[in-house]
Amino acid sequence: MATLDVEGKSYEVDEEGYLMDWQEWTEGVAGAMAKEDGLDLSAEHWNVIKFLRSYFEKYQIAPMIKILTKELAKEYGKEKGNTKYLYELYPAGPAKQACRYAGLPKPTGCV
Amino acid sequence: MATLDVEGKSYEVDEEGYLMDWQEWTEGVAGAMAKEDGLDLSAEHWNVIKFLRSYFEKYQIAPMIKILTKELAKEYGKEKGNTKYLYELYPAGPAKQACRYAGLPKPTGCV
Amino acid sequence: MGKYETPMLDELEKGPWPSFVTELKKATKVSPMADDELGQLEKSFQTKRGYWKHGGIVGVLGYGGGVIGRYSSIPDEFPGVAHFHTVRINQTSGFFYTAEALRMICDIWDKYGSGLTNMHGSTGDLVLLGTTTENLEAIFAEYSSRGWDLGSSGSAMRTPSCCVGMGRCEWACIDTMDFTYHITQHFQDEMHRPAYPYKFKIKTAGCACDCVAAIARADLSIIGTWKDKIRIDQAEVKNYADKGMDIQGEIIDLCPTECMVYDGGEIKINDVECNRCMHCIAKMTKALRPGLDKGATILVGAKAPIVVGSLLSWVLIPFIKMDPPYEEITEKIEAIIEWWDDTAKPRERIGELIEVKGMRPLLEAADIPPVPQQVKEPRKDPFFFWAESDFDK
Amino acid sequence: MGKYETPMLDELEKGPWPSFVTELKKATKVSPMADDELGQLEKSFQTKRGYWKHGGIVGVLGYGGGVIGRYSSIPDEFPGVAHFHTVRINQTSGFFYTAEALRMICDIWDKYGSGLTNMHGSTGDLVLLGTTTENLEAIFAEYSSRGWDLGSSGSAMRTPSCCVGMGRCEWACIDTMDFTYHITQHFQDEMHRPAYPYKFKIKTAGCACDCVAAIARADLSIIGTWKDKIRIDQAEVKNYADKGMDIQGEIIDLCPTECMVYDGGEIKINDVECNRCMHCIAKMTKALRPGLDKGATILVGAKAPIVVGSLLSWVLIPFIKMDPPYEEITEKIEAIIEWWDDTAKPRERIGELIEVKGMRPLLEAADIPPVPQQVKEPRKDPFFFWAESDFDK
Amino acid sequence: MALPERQTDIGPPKYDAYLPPVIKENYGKWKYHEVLTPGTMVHVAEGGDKIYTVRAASPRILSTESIREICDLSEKYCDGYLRFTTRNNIEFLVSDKGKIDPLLAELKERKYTVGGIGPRISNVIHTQGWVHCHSACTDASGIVKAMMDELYEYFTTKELPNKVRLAVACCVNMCGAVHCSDIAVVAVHRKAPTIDDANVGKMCEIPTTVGSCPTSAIRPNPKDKTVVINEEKCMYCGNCFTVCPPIDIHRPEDDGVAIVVGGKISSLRTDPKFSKLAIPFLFNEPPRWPKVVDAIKNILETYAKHARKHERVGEWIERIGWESFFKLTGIEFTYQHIDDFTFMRDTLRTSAAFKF
Amino acid sequence: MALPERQTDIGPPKYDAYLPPVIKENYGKWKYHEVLTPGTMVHVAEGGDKIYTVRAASPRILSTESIREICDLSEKYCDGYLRFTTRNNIEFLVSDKGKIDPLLAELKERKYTVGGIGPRISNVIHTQGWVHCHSACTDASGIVKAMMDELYEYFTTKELPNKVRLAVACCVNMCGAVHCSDIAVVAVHRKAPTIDDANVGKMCEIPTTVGSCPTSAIRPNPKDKTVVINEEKCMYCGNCFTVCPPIDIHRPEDDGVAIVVGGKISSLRTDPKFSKLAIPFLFNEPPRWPKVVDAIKNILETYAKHARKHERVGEWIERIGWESFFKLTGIEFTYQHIDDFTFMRDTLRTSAAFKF
Ligand code: SRM
Ligand code: SRM
Ligand code: SRM
Ligand code: SRM
Ligand code: SF4
Ligand code: SF4
Ligand code: SF4
Ligand code: SF4
Ligand code: SF4
Ligand code: SF4
Ligand code: SF4
Ligand code: SF4
Repeated sequence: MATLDVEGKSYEVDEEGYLMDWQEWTEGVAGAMAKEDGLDLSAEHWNVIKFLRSYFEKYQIAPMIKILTKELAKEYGKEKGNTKYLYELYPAGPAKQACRYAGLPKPTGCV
Repeated sequence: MATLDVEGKSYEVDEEGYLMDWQEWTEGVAGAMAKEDGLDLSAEHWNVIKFLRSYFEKYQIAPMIKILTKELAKEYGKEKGNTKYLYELYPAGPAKQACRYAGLPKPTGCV
Repeated sequence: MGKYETPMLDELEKGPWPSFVTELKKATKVSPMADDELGQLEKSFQTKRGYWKHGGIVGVLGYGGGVIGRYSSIPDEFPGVAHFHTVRINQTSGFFYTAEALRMICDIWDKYGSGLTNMHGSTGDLVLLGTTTENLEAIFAEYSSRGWDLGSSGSAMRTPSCCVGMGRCEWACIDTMDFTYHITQHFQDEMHRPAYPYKFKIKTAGCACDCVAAIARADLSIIGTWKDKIRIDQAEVKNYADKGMDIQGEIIDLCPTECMVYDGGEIKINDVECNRCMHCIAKMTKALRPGLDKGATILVGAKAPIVVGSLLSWVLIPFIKMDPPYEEITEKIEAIIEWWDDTAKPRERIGELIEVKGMRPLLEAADIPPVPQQVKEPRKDPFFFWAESDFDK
Repeated sequence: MGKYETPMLDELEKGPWPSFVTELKKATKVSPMADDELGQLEKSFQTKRGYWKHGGIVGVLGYGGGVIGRYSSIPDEFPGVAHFHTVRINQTSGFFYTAEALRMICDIWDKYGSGLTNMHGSTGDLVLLGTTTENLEAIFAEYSSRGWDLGSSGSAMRTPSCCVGMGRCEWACIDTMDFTYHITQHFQDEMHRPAYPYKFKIKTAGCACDCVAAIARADLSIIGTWKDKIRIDQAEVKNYADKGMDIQGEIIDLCPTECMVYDGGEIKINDVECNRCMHCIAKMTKALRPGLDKGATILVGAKAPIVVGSLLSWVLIPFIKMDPPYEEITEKIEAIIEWWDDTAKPRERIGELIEVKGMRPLLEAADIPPVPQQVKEPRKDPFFFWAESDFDK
Repeated sequence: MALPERQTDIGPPKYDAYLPPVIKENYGKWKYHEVLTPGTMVHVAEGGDKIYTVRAASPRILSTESIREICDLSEKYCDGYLRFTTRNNIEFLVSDKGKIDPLLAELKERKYTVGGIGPRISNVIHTQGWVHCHSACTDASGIVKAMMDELYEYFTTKELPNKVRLAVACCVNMCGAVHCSDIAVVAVHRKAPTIDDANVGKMCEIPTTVGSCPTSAIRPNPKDKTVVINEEKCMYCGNCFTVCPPIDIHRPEDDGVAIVVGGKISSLRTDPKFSKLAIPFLFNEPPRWPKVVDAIKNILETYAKHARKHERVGEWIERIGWESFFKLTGIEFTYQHIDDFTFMRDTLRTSAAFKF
Repeated sequence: MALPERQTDIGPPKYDAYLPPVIKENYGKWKYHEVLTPGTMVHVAEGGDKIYTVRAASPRILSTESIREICDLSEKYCDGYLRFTTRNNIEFLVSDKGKIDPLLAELKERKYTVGGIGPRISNVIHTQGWVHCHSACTDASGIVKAMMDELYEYFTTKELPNKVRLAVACCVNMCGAVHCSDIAVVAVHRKAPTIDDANVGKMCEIPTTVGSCPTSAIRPNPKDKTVVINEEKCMYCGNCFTVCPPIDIHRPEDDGVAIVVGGKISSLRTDPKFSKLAIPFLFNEPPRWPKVVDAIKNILETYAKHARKHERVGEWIERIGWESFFKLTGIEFTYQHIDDFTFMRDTLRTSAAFKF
């Protein structure tokens, strides 16, 4: 099993780098994952991660992309409420990057 | 609106003598209703009334007859677990007499 | 003029079709209740709504059903229908009567009731329309002492009913009237002392014409049929042709299984392919007759639309013999009802229960094997259950 | 012999039908991945189970789909398929290729992948079967720079697909290939960046033969048809007869609407009654042709059985013109998808959503009037909704 | 006055006491029948015995006076034997051929309506209506009378392609065979019920009320000891009203009837069929419901004109397609026609083949 | 090595670049076609131009080596033009009539299987199976190969009453057209899944998992942060397994395939139809699934023997009735055949007319 080491602690991740236990997540985990991808997490990145995290904690499911974009539009302005913006922030896509950084379970099925 | 007077208190009843509010029921109500019908309430009568009452309070519905008879069989012996026994106790029938004495809402529909 | 002015109802005395208003008016000669019924009905016509309260719980001692309590919601205006209960008298099998019996029924009814009846109710009962609570015991004593019993109501076995069958029909494959008499007697307790989860109806038709609407209106529908060959009288076939019947167009082409041929002279039927739909027999009654190895198909589940939409009955037993003393069929019916009675929630008809549980538990409970005749077509989705017992095979 | 012994698979190289095992073996010459694929598959055959993990999330930058991540669950045993992702290349409309294009596709694939393909996937994509995560960006750059893009996966617009249509079929009532190209281009963003509640598929067939299974396999099914009369070439009718065709039995009798007559010489069609099923045209292609006022029927909702059983698409718009630049149809499709996108729960296909909500909200959202063509038959139960707006009428 | 002694659980009298001798003798031995006129037929036994039937319409609501009159007639012409049919007609069972014409003559004189046999309209199955049921949202007897006055000749004389079975139900409980009738009327509401909150908690079984709703539109409100109806989800079936008196569904200004068509009970040629919605709503217009009567007549006559011999209404419609039915009858197709209930999946069209 | 510059959202190349000139010129102007042999046909344009098609089977899994060979052939005989069909066959598009025979000869030499046009079996729609899918409960390519070896002549030569469309799906997700195929195989499980409780709470969306179950057999167990399956209600669809990796549905010793029949997609003559269950279960028997192959052959040949010309499998069965289908094929009818799911109401028989 692969691991991700963050601040001395080691986290189990799967072959694609998703946390094996979403409950173990810390902000440091997100940072470490981003670093591996060579991405600097800006405040805008964190907005997405935090929304994903809080939505998941509340509903135990990842939000549909349209819920995420609606939320972004509402909170940060209309120009940020679209997938284009999301892919600018997370070029590998919200599922592959944002959800992973947020420690959410790996999306299944529907490929 | 018709009324039933029991121990100085007056209870609203419908044209068939059912309590208009099942919550107002007291044992006295049952006694008074039985008296009107010329029926002496024995311990066996009370067994039925009390089961109806407790079932209703628990589930807010009257039990199906088969549940009532099963209960009687369980508690008081197999020979009492049938409709014959019920009609012996309550010649006008469980719906018309026992449920009424127990203060349950008048059974609706299905006639 | 009666007690009330009834201009709208009077309008319905006009026209050629027999008028129920005239009947109501006739009854006013018997009972003032009929006056108030007329008056209240006129008011309904004027205001476009009924004035009856929810059904009441009235009845006779020792019975839990058979009487429908009915109270006017405006008794001050129409005191004569303050109480207006109906009494369900169990009709005879096939609705056969003698003048003498009917007169007796009328006499008693005039004495205690409104003088109005329904000949008959939809379930089959002879319905006496409108009396008061205090008359019920007397009515029951009068009728029962003369050999007539109450029908049914409530969560009970309902009054069984049937087509005229062998009484006056050449197609009857089973003795609908006798069986209905038998099953009515068999279920007396279940009819009169409601103890089921909900109502249960049995209707019996002698053949697939289903002249008693069993398949649409009974929880248990019994429909007569045969297993062997349609009997053909070729001489009569010729007669029909001679009289100008277009046998090819009217019979052969309409046979749903295409199992008939007509060569201009004789009709031939490939009986293995025949689904016994009755079309050819019904339209050539002199030439074609049901076979001789007779019995019935048993179907279950029909009901009206509440709660999840109407149901027609579903085939349960494709063929069963129906000869007196009706042992096997009675046992099967008991097993079917027992399963329902043990399993259903309150107010759940057997058709609804089957929709929830599937056919299998009922088939197993009543010891009926699964056969293709039970379905129009097999399931479509690839989702199906397995029981441990299936693996042993 | 390859890297692994594969006695069971070898068995499947025997027999006349082309063998996929032979293909797997051929690919071992290109890539060692194919060896391990063979080895793992042999193990599956031996143990009767697969050895793949749940789908992964891999892809190319800027896209959310187009690649299916796949990992062996026993990578130690078969390291060559530890990663074995598939790449979906958007096929051409109608699956037309030149040798040159295909060779280019093969060359790149040999460089980065297993040398195995599916020509094609069920949705329509040209599927490249088996590569590793690190090769994905390169693969994408190679193909896209040569004018080929990825197809789709995930909760997105899926790669649209169509029958050969006007490319090589005399019955095409619409230009399936051109429209599919148009709609694929139109939905590029929605294809590549999944943002829908679930997948959405569009398939387009030129006529009711539905050679692309649109009605069974697409959320939005477009099927070409015509509004006017079937064109008849009576001389060719005669030719068919002369060649011995049983026109009455094979054509007239099988016409579902009984709208054809054949008098031994000419065929006459009562086109108002014709339901345009295509049978007569398909079986007498020289004599009968679709009419000239052409367009399409739009249906929605087909899907596979999960969760509540399979669905076939339901008629939404009986007839719509389908001429370039396809404005009206594109607007309608957008409105339909918008309603679904706004209303559906996660993992809810449009057919499932309609089952929950009824047709009305979709019809209203897409401004489509209710018409009898949308139903096989009207509702059976007497339970139906009224909107305030209905009362104004 | 002393009452006679009651008996219980004796069931109905055995039928054989009421059978005319010729029926008793030939019970189960009938060979064929012939329809002689629209109101008379003869059944012939294997051995040649015959029983003649004369059928007369009944309004089903019969006064004892009328029953006595029928008894008199049956004594005069049928040795006192008679029966009723499953559609509530009166059948005089005549053993003596010579008595048929005199019976018919007297029936005519007394204004009885003779007919209903063979390929035509027979009596209308119907229910209580405002005459006796609290649930009624129309009057069944009233509509029946109005429509049969208009369709009279289809009972007494005119022939149709096959039997046409009519029914009227005064609410969706459908105490008739409306759900499988050739043409039928069913009364419907169009607004959600109102709730007398104060009484629900006192008089109703709340779980039963919640469970009664086909669309799960009702949820309990335990705080106020009542229930709440989500009006969006309610389709006005009235089942909650049936089980809980403080819930009222009657709204005379919004109530009316729907017309359904194409049902069938017999298995001849085609399977029994449910009726399907033709007209979702027409207002109650007592005493003669002219729009309802017109609508039924229109459907009936369109059928009579276009159907083939032996085709029932539903068979005709299935042959031509519902698209054509709406076109030929001129009935408007509305959102209400599209099923969104239990049969939705199977009634939406899944085919590219249909008529424009 | 530097990569070329990537482009995004360009979509596929436009089709017209890949059309043979004769098609480009006659695009949308085809007049009729003729099937020349089971593997060749000609399409004739209004103006008389012709395009010949030679169809060859493909195992769908193609190596690049084979694709190159096909390319070579197409260059040699078709100016480099070719296409694939929606059922994954290869179509050589021959503009020059004279090249057909040489092409056929070379195809024969190279052991290509030519056929599939007209009233016969064409290629089998199928899915990934053990080759690539985690969900597979059988191997699709394996079954296809085994059955087509046996049914080979129905592709290359023999005629059937009409087209017979076969399909194989390796799980109930049914990534093929199994649900509307004349005869098809779908892999099914027969035991409820097992749950790795420790991981459910860590790796799954619990509400999604609960919601994934068609029969509501799954409920959350919040205490242990996992879910519980009511085995009584589970019908082994595997949807929970799809959405939640710690749930496992694979049980090689209990898994196998079902055979469904009578589906149809075209609207010709009769509406498109779903496939219905013929055989609920046969064990996986790789590499040749002999029982599955036999069962399919039996159904196919029973159809070939009894159906009328132009009748599809489903049309034939509907004409004779399912009772007869089971009788003629000798297939056992079991509890599993009786629908207890969404179509139950409409598929149970509501008629007294059926065959014994
Ligand atoms: C009298 C009769 C109609 C008639 O005019 O003939 C009738 C009258 C009533 N029916 Fe009925 N039903 C009558 C035959 C039927 C039939 C037809 C049949 O039995 O063949 C049906 C349809 C078949 C079926 O059983 O589904 C029928 C389906 C209902 C229903 C719906 C039951 C269901 O499961 O959907 C109800 C509602 C209920 O039970 O609460 C109902 C309830 C009622 C009530 C009791 C209304 C109520 O909710 O309290 C009606 C009392 C009317 C009154 O005050 O007189 N009635 N009812 C019929 C009985 C007469 C008789 O005994 O012969
Ligand atoms: C590759 C392909 C099968 C093939 O061998 O051709 C395929 C393969 C998978 N399908 Fe599919 N589906 C493929 C066409 C289909 C089709 C047919 C179609 O599109 O015409 C269907 C039925 C139609 C439909 O959409 O309903 C189909 C219905 C499903 C479903 C069920 C969806 C549903 O709503 O019921 C799933 C389950 C899911 O989405 O979680 C599914 C899921 C899958 C997954 C992703 C399995 C999973 O749960 O992760 C499979 C990946 C296999 C792999 O590892 O390669 N696949 N899938 C097809 C796509 C190739 C392509 O892009 O051309
Ligand atoms: C008297 C009665 C039975 C009874 O026990 O009371 C009866 C009697 C006969 N029916 Fe019936 N049917 C009777 C109700 C029914 C019903 C039930 C109903 O209407 O609710 C049906 C089912 C209706 C349906 O399918 O919707 C019914 C469907 C038939 C059929 C089938 C017609 C068809 O083609 O679908 C036949 C055969 C025929 O008419 O050719 C038939 C034939 C007959 C025959 C000819 C049987 C015979 O040989 O004696 C009888 C005289 C026919 C006639 O009236 O034209 N009877 N018949 C019922 C008379 C009702 C009435 O007053 O009109
Ligand atoms: C090439 C292809 C379209 C494509 O874009 O690739 C195609 C081409 C033709 N189809 Fe098709 N059909 C093709 C898949 C289909 C499908 C889809 C499928 O099988 O998944 C169907 C629907 C099948 C179904 O109903 O289940 C299909 C149902 C038909 C029919 C309707 C047959 C019927 O009577 O139901 C016809 C008409 C006929 O055969 O008389 C037809 C007729 C034709 C014609 C004759 C049309 C024409 O005039 O060119 C073409 C040659 C027929 C042949 O192969 O016998 N084509 N055809 C597909 C070849 C698949 C293959 O490799 O075999
Ligand atoms: S159901 Fe059959 S047996 Fe009974 S009366 Fe009708 S036709 Fe005769
Ligand atoms: S009973 Fe029906 S199926 Fe049988 S031969 Fe007569 S018409 Fe045909
Ligand atoms: S669907 Fe129609 S237009 Fe398209 S290829 Fe098939 S037959 Fe031709
Ligand atoms: S297209 Fe179909 S319905 Fe129309 S004439 Fe031809 S066969 Fe008949
Ligand atoms: S249909 Fe409704 S209103 Fe009419 S009698 Fe039956 S329950 Fe009463
Ligand atoms: S009327 Fe019917 S649908 Fe409306 S709330 Fe009451 S039970 Fe529900
Ligand atoms: S049918 Fe099932 S196992 Fe086969 S490819 Fe599709 S999802 Fe995978
Ligand atoms: S396998 Fe299917 S039915 Fe069984 S628990 Fe999982 S989702 Fe539910």
